[in-house]
Amino acid sequence: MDFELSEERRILRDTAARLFRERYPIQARHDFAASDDGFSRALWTDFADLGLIGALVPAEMGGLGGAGVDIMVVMEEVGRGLAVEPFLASAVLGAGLLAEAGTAAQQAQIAEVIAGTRLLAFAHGEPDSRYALSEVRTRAREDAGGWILDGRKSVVLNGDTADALIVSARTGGDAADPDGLSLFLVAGDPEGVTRRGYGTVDGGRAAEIDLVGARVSAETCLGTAGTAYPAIERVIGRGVLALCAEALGIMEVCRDTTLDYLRTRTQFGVPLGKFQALQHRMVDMCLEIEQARSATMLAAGKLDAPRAERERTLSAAKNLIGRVGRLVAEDSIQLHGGIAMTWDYALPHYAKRLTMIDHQLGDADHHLERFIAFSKAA
Amino acid sequence: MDFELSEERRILRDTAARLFRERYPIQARHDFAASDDGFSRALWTDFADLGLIGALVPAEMGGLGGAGVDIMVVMEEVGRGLAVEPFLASAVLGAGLLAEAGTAAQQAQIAEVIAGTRLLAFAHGEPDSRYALSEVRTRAREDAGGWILDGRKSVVLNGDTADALIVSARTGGDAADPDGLSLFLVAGDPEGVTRRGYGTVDGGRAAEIDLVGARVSAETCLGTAGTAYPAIERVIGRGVLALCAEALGIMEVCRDTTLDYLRTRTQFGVPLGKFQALQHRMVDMCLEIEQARSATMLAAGKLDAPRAERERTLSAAKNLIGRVGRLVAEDSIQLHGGIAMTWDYALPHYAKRLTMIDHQLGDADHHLERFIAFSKAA
Amino acid sequence: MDMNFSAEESAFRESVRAFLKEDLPHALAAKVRDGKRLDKRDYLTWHAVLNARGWLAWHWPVEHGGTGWTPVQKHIFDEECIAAGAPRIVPFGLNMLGPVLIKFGTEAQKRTYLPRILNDQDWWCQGYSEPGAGSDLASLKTRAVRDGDHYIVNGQKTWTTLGHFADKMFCLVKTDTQVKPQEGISFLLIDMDSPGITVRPIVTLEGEHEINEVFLEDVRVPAANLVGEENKGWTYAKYLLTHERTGIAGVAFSLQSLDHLKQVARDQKSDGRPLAENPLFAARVAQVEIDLMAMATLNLRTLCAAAAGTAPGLESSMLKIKGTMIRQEITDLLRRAIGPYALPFVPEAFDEGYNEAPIGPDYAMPLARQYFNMRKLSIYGGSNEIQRNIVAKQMLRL
Amino acid sequence: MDMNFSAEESAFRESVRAFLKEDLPHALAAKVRDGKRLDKRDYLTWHAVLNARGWLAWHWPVEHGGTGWTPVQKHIFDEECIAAGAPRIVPFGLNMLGPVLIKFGTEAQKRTYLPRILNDQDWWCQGYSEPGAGSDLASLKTRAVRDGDHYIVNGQKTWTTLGHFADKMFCLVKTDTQVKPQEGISFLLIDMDSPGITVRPIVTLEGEHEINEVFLEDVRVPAANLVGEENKGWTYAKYLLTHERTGIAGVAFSLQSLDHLKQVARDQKSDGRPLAENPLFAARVAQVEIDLMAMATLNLRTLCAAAAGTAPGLESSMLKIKGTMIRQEITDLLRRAIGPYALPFVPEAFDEGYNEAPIGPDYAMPLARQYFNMRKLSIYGGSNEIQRNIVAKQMLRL
Repeated sequence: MDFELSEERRILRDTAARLFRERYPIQARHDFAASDDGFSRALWTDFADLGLIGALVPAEMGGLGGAGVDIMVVMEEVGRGLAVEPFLASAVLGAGLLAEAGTAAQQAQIAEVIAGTRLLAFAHGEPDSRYALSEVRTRAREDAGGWILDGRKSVVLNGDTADALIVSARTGGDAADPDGLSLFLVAGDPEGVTRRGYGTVDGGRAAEIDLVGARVSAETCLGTAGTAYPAIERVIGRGVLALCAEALGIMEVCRDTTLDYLRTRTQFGVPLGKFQALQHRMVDMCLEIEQARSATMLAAGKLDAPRAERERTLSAAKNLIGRVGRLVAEDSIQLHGGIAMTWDYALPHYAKRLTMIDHQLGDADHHLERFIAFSKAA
Repeated sequence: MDFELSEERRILRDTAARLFRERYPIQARHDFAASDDGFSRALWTDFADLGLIGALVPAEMGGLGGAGVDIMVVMEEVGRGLAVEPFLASAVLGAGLLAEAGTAAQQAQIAEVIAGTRLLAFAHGEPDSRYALSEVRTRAREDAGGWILDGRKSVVLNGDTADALIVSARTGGDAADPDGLSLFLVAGDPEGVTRRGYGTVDGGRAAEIDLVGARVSAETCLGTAGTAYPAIERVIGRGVLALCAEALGIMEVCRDTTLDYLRTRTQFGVPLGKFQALQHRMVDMCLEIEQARSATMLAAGKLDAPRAERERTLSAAKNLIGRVGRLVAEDSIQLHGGIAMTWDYALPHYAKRLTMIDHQLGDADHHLERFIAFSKAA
Repeated sequence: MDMNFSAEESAFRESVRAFLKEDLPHALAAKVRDGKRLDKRDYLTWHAVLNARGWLAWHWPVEHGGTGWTPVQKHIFDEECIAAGAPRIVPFGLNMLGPVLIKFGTEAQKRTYLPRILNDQDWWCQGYSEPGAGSDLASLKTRAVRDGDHYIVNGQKTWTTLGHFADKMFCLVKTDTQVKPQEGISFLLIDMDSPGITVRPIVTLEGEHEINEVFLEDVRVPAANLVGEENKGWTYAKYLLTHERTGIAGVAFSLQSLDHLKQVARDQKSDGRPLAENPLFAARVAQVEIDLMAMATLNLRTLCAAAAGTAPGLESSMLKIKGTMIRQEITDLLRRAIGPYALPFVPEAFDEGYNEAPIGPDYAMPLARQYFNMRKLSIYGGSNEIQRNIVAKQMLRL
Repeated sequence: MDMNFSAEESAFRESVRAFLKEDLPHALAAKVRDGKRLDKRDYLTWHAVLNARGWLAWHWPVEHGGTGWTPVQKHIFDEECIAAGAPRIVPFGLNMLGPVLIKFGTEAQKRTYLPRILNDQDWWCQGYSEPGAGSDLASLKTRAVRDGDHYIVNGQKTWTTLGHFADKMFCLVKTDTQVKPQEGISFLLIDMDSPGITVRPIVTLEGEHEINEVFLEDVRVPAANLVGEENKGWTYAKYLLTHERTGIAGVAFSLQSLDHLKQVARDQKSDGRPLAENPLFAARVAQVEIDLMAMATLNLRTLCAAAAGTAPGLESSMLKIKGTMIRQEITDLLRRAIGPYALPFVPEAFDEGYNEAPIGPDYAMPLARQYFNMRKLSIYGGSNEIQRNIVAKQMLRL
C-alpha cells in the first residue's frame, strides 16, 4: 500500500495545474461557457498537446495512462480550474467506449479524440431512465444490412458539439434488461437525428436528441450487438471516478476560498474566523473533504478489481462525494453570506458545478442503493 | 384552534408537578427502582388519590379524563419526575384495553386500576415481532369451554408485578394478520404461565412470559374473539402519545440541566456557555424540543380523529420524538462532558430513559414507515 | 387546548378560497406556479385585487385600513394564497415600513404614506445592508449630515431587493459618528428619484436580477422625512425586525413546495417505478413532512402566544432558523427528484411568452434555480447564525 | 499510488492470523466477544502472550523491545487482533508512558521501568484529569512541593481508567503556581501504594466500575521520579497526546462492530423479514460502512504520512473526531437493531460464570450498555470540541 504519486504523475498534475492557473481565470471560463460551443476549442487543443486528454485513455489504446490514478490526477485539476471542456464526455466516456467495445476500425478514432480534433458524446440517458444504466428504451432494428434507431436521449453531455454520438439502443430484451444493449457510433447527423442543444446550470452544455427512424450502417455498431452492457458499466465507472475527482478539486477550492474569507472578512470588529461556531463548521467541512478524498483514492485503486468490488467501491465514493458535496456547497455559501449569492463572485459557480455532479451518473441515493446491492454480491 | 390548557388541567399539572418535586428526588427514584417491585407502591396509591391515574382513563369508563391533553399533561410530569411507576403499563395500556375491548364485568376492574389497587400489564410483544402490532404467534385454542394459550411474550413492561396480564393471542389468521387476534385477561398465573422478571436499562422493570398449555376460562376473553386488533391499535396509540409526552418532560429536564451547567461551569476561565459552538448546539436542541412538543400536541389533539389521520399524526410524533430524543440525550451528555457519564449525576438517567422510549411501541424508523403507509391511506 | 380549526376559522378559510377562485387572475397564478419571472405589473395587479377586498394590509390595525385578523386567520389566509398560486405581497411598504410609521411616524407621515402604500402609489425598498456590514447591521457607514432643513446623505446600500422597481427607500443612516455603533443611527425616508441616487443591479448566482446596490452621493433629503427621533433609528429598525410576521417560518411556502414535491415524485420514475415509492426518497420526504407538520403547529402556537401578549423575540428567531431549514430541505429534495433534468439552464424559458417546449418535464426547469436561490433564506433577514446568537444570549443570560 | 496490500503485507497479515489462532486463548476471546467484564488477569494473560512473541510494544523502537513495524503493519495487526476477539492492550504503560520515557526519561528510568512495563510487573494509570479541569487540562490544581529529595504531593485526580488495578501512576502536578497555567507543570511517577493515596470508584452511567478518583494527601514521591525537567511537564504531556497512535480513529474497533452489526441485522426480524433487508436500516448501515471505508483509508494515509515525517497534529485531531463519530454511530445502530431487547438490564450477566439463559438473543444484552458507554469516546482524550478548536486554530491561523 502506497499513497504517494509517482514522479510522472506529479509532473502531469503540475502541468495541468499551471495551465489552469495561467489560462483559465474565472472570467475566461465564463466567456468559454457563453460561447457557441460552450468551451474553448483553442484550449482543448492545448490540453491535448500537453497530454491531459491522453492521460485519461489507456495506454494500450493509444492513450498515455488511463489508470484510476491518472483519471484522478487530471480530473482534480479540471475541477480546480472549473473547466468546461469535454474531458468527461469525449475523453473518459467517448474514447473509453471505443476502447472497451469498438472494432479496430472504430478504435482508430481514439487517436483523434486524444489529439483533440474529434469530439465524442455518449447518448445514453433517456427521459425516464434517471440513473439506471440498463434502462434503455431506444430501439435499434436491423434493416437492409444496417440499423434503424428510434428513441429519445436526454441531457447528453456536450451532445450539441460532438462530431459523433455513441448511442445506446436496445436490440433485444426488455426495458431494464442488461442483456440486449448495443452501441452505435453515429457521426454527421443522419436523417432522423435531431439535436437540441442548451446550456446547463453549471456552465456546461448538453443536448436532447431525437432519433426517428434514423438509418445507420452496420459498421456503426460497436462490437457485437446485444452485448454492450459490461462495457457501458465499466466506462460509466471510469466516468464516476472522473466526477469524484473533479468534485474533489472543486471542494478544495471551496474550502480554501472560505478559509480565506473567514480569515480576512471582519464582522463585529473581528475576523469571521474568530467565531467558534463557524470554526467548528469549517473543521467538519475539512474533515469530510479528507474523507471524500480517501474514498476517491480507494475507488481509483480498485478500478481494475473484480466487478463487485470495483462497482461497490465506486458507488461508495460517489455516494460520499454526493453527501460531502452538498455539505461543502451549502456551507461554503452560508459561511460567506451574501457575497456568495452573487454571479460576480467565483465561489457560487464552483458550488453549482459541485451540486450538478450529484446529478450526473447517479446521485448519492442511487449509489447508496447500488452499494448495498453490490455488497451482497461481494 | 387554541393552545392553552384549561384551568382544570393546569391544576392537574401543578398537582403532579408538586408531588414529584416534593416526593421524588433522584435518590428516592433509584431506591424505588432497586426495590423488589421496581417502584413505590406507597406513591402509586398517592398518585391514585390525587387523580393522576384516573386522568389517563376516559371518564365514561370511570376515569377522570382520558383525552389526549390529559395524557399529555400527566405523562410530561411523569417524565420530569423520571417516575418508575406503571403509568403506561397499568393505566394507559391495561385500563385502556379493558375500556376499549372488555366486557362489562371486566371493565368493572378499571375502578381498581384507577384506585391503584390492581396492576395490569399488556403482554403483547414477542421475540420476533419487534414493533409490528399484528405480528402475534402466540396461539389460543378453544378447549372444553375455555382457552389454552401457547407462546412467548417478551419485554412485557411491569409484567413481573402485574396482578393480571392482558395477553394477546391468535385465534385465527396467519402470523402478521390483523384479523384473528384476541385478548385474554389472565390473573393469578395459572399453570403453564411462567414469568421471568428483570430490570431495564432505564430503571424500569419488565418480564419474559412463557405460556405453555396455559388453560384460562372463557370469561377471560376480552370482547369477541378474533376482533381485538382495532382496540389494540387504539390503545397502543394512546401509549405512543403517553411516551411522547413522557419524553417531552424528560427532554425539558435535560435542556434545563444542560443550560444550568453551561451557565455555571467554567473552563479556560469563562463559563462554558460563552463558547459559541456550544451555544449554537444548545439553540438547536431547544428548537428541536419545541418542534417535538408541537408534534406531540398535534397528536394529542388528533387522538379521536378518523383512523388514518390519527395514526399518521401519532407516528409523526413518535418519529420526531425518537429523532429529537437521540439528539437531546447525546448532546446533553456531550455538552456536560465527563460528569454526565457518571451514575451519581441525575442527567444520564434521564438520557437513558429517553433513549429507551425509542425502543418502546416503535422506534423512529418504524414510525417513519408507518407514517408513509398511513399518509397514503389518508 | 384544541388542535382543530373552529367552525368560524373553517368558514373564514372557505371565504378566502372563494375570493381566490374568483379574484386571483388565472394567468398570474399560472406564472407563479410555472416559476416564471414576475414583473412589477404582476405585483401591482395582485396588490390592487387584495386592496379592493380590504385584505392587503393584514397586519395593520383596522383604523389604518388593516384587517384585525387573529393569528390563525392570518395563517389561513397566507396558506390559501400561496396554495392558490398568488404572488407574495411585496413586504417593504406593507409589512415593514407600515408598522413602523404606525407606531413611530408623525401624523403627517401617516396621512401621507399609509394610503399611498395601500394604493401602491409608492413602491418602497429597504436601505439597511451595506457592503462590509453583512450581519453586523449596526456597523453601517452611510452618513447623513444636517444642512438646514435637509440631510445630505452619502454612502452605499446593498442587497436591495426589487430596488429597481422602487419609488422610495426607507433607510438607516449614521447621523452621529461619535457614539457607539448602535447609537447615532437615524431612520430616513428617501425618494429614489432624488439627484445623486444610482441603482445598479446585482446578478445572483442563478443568473437573475432581483437585488441591487444603491449608491447615494450628496442626496438631499428633507428633514421632515426623518421617522421618530434623530439618532434613535436603531430602535425602529429593531422593532421592524422583531415585529410579528406571520410568514417568518415560511410555513405556507413549505406546504405548497412539499405538495409540489410529492407530485413530482409521483411523476418521476426510478427503476421503472414512481420515485415516490422508492423507500429512501419516500423516507426523506416523510421526514421533512413530519418536521413541517410540527413547524406549522409551532408557528401557530407562537403567533397565538404573541397575540396574547408574549413578546416573540426568541421564538421568532427559532421559527426563522427551523423554518428556513425546512424550506431549504424541500428545495433540495425537489432538485434531487428530477435527476439529470436538474441540469438544463435556459433563462429565457422564465420569460413571459416563451413558447418552446420545456426540456424534460414541464415542472423541471425552475427547480435547480430555486434550490440555489433559496440558499438566501438562511443568510438574509439576520443569518441563521445571528439568530442562534440572539437565542443563546437570551437563554443563557451570560 | 497503490491501494492494495503488497505481498509482504498480506504475508504479514497471515502470520498475525496464524499467531492469533494459535496463541490467543479461546476462553478469553469468547469473553471479549460476549461482552463479559474483563478482570486484571485477563489483560495480563494477553500481554504475556504478546510479549512472548515480541509483539507487545509495537510502537517502541526495536532497541527497547519494539517491533519496528510500518504503519500499515501496525494497522493490520490491530485489525486482526480486534477481529479475533483479543482484548485491547492496556495503553497506559505501553502506548503512553513508554514513548515518553524513551524520549525524555533518564537512563535509569528507562532501565528500571521499560522492562517492567514489558513484563507487566507494573500496571500504570494516568493522572492527568482533575475535577473542575475537564478539557482545560492546563488548569490543574494538584501541587507538588519539593522537600529535600522528595516531592510532597497534594490534590485529586479523576477519570482514572482502571486505576483500581494500578501499581503506579504517571501524573501531572503543579510545581510552580506563580507562572502561566501551562508552565510550572511537572511529570511525576508515583507509587500507588504510597501512604496518602486513596482510590475511589466512579460508577459510570451504565452501572460499571472502570474509572476512579485518586486522592493524594501529603504523598511523598522521590525526586528521582521526576521525568525530564521540573516545570516542563506540559511538553511531555503534549508529546504523549500527539504521539502517533494507530488506534486513535478506532478503525479496527469499528470494522469489528460493523461486522457484528451486520450479523445482528441478518438475525433480527422486521415485519417477518431480516432487518438487514429493511431499506431504511440497510441504508443507515451502508452509509456508515461507506464512511468507515473512507476512514480506514484516511487513517492509513495519515499513518503513512506521519511515518514519512509529516507531523500528525492536525490529522490526528481529525481522525479522532470522525473516528469517534463513526464508532458511536455503529453502536447506535446496534442498539436500534435489537428493538425492544435493548431494554433488559442484568449486570450480573456480564460476570464470568453467569449461566442463566440470556434474555432475548444472546448478542442483545451488552448492546444498550455499550451504546451508553461509548458516549465517552467523544468526551475523553480531548473532547471532540477541543479537537475542533485545535484544528481550527491551525487552519485559520488567526
